[in-house]
Amino acid sequence: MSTLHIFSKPLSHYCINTLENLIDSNHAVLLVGDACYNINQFKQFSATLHLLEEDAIARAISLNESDIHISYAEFVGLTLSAQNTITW
Amino acid sequence: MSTLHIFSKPLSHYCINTLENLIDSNHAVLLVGDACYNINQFKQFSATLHLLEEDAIARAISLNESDIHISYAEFVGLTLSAQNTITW
Amino acid sequence: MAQFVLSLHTAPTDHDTTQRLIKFAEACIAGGHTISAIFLYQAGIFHASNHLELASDELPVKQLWQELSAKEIPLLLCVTAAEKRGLDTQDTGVFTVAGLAEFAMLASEADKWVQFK
Amino acid sequence: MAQFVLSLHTAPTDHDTTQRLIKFAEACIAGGHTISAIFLYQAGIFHASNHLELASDELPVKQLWQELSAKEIPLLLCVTAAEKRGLDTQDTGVFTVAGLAEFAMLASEADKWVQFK
Amino acid sequence: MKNVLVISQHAPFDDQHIRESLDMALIFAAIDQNISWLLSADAVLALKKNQQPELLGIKNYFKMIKTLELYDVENIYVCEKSLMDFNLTKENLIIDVKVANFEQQRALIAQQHQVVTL
Amino acid sequence: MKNVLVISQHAPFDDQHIRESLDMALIFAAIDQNISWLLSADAVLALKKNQQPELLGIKNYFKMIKTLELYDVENIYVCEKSLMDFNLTKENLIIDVKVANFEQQRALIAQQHQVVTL
Repeated sequence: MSTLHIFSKPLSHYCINTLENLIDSNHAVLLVGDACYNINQFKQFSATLHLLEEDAIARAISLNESDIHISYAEFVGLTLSAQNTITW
Repeated sequence: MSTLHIFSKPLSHYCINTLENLIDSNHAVLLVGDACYNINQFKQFSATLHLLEEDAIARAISLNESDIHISYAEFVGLTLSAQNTITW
Repeated sequence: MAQFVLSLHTAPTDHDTTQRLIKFAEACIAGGHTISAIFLYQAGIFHASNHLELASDELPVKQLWQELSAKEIPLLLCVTAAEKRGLDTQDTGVFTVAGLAEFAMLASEADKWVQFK
Repeated sequence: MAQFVLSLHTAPTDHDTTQRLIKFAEACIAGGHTISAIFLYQAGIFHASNHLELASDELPVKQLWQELSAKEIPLLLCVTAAEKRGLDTQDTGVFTVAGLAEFAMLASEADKWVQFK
Repeated sequence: MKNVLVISQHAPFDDQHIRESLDMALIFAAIDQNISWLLSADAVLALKKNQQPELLGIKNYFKMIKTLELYDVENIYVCEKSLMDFNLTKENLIIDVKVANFEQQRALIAQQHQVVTL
Repeated sequence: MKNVLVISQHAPFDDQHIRESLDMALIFAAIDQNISWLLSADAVLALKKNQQPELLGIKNYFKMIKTLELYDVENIYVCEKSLMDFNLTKENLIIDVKVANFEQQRALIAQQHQVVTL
């Protein structure tokens, strides 16, 4: 059980220099909303990123095989399998 | 006549990598509100920074000789002597 | 089956966050889970305004809340956050005025608290 | 002597920005300048709410606006910004409901436009 | 006639920042001022092609951006560095824009009577 | 009893972020939960000594922060790096806090049932 980190804005929105050190490599990272635009910005946090598929498609984001595209049912599942959830 | 740039938050609040290149060294920079806490963060923009004195004092910021402490009357004067004003 | 509380921190002008919270809530219910409260906090309290006027091609914010309310999900808003922001707390539509303590109780009894912003 | 327009973009919960705009406006007047409008835009429109309830040791936001209004500074708010945020535009106290065009005219006639946020 | 510049830096669906920037640009054009719009940082994403917010139930305001030309708002500038940051080129955008490096952006600002960030 | 963590990252007078964080911490203490508060980035400035917002007409909410101990909110953590960024030390702060490096902050997060950012 680890933490699920949720981001909804591009990375520039966040206090990156304090944030990057709070995310463990075994934590799950989920990008929703405008955070989906540039997935690469968040690669430093975790090799595997979860993307809310619906939000990514609406933004014309090409889905990459190395990322995990999830539905709302899976979003609910991610929060349940995590110890806790942080929406940054 | 140049631009007056006004900041009211600590630097982490801003899109620094696009912003720093928009401020010319001959532009005036004014720190108000929470931007007064760490004057050094803004030194990269201009060697001389203007501080709204009232805001700095309320935040227990020690006034430095290299910075210019201004009153509200002088704040009005700065906007008048500038070609234009940008509140970031 | 799990018990959720959800909190919404963005104003009704943030249509993107609004639709996401609502779809998440629907997915919780569809998955057989319980939502003990959706709580409006910070700028989120403006969702309880009865003066939202949106064009017909905008996200139908008011209607979406009515649909969630019909599913018997408790919709609460923080009275302190509302008063200092100038919301009329006498007229909050499908939302119920609550204290922060009431929400904190629900949050501490819930399995999961998910914030939307 | 110069002609100013000021715009306020933060909600009344941002007491720090509020007091700064008001002191700047007072300094303009004291310096013999004219303010053709203080315009509420974005979250600033909530300053025109008649339901702000603040404790007596908080910044007296409502009173400060009344004082500025008494100095005959036109206090305007953007109707479009207000409607989509859920402000009751029938009851805006010392503020006058205006269109964005009206403000843009004043801004283009003014010598200086200073934003507060 | 005044030179007025709107600067946007927020992401496309971050509250109403881009939509209110667009409103401001259109209004100044309507009253015959010399309006320019500079999109920088995350705001450049608002010009990305093929987006369909209606799939989320959200109004497709990108269609309104396309009408800027009809209203004679021709001075639309995009920060070159920000485009690169998001791997975008002029060809990926829904409207014809002027791609501006920092020097050009500074020159643009220097020409303005009023500058507003939204 | 649940472990609940409030994380604050905003500057002291940026809207009501810190005040609402404080309210949240106090409420969870009042209903006997195991509450912790982590101040990081610009939020550490809210603990700086000798500030007098009443000079600006603004309520001095820092006095309320000092009452946290009375209400048994003892787990107040401050990000070590953020303190250094603002040239502050424990001695410059209005209350007794636990200065936490990143590893300690990660351990703190790992212990929580609920985490809220305000």
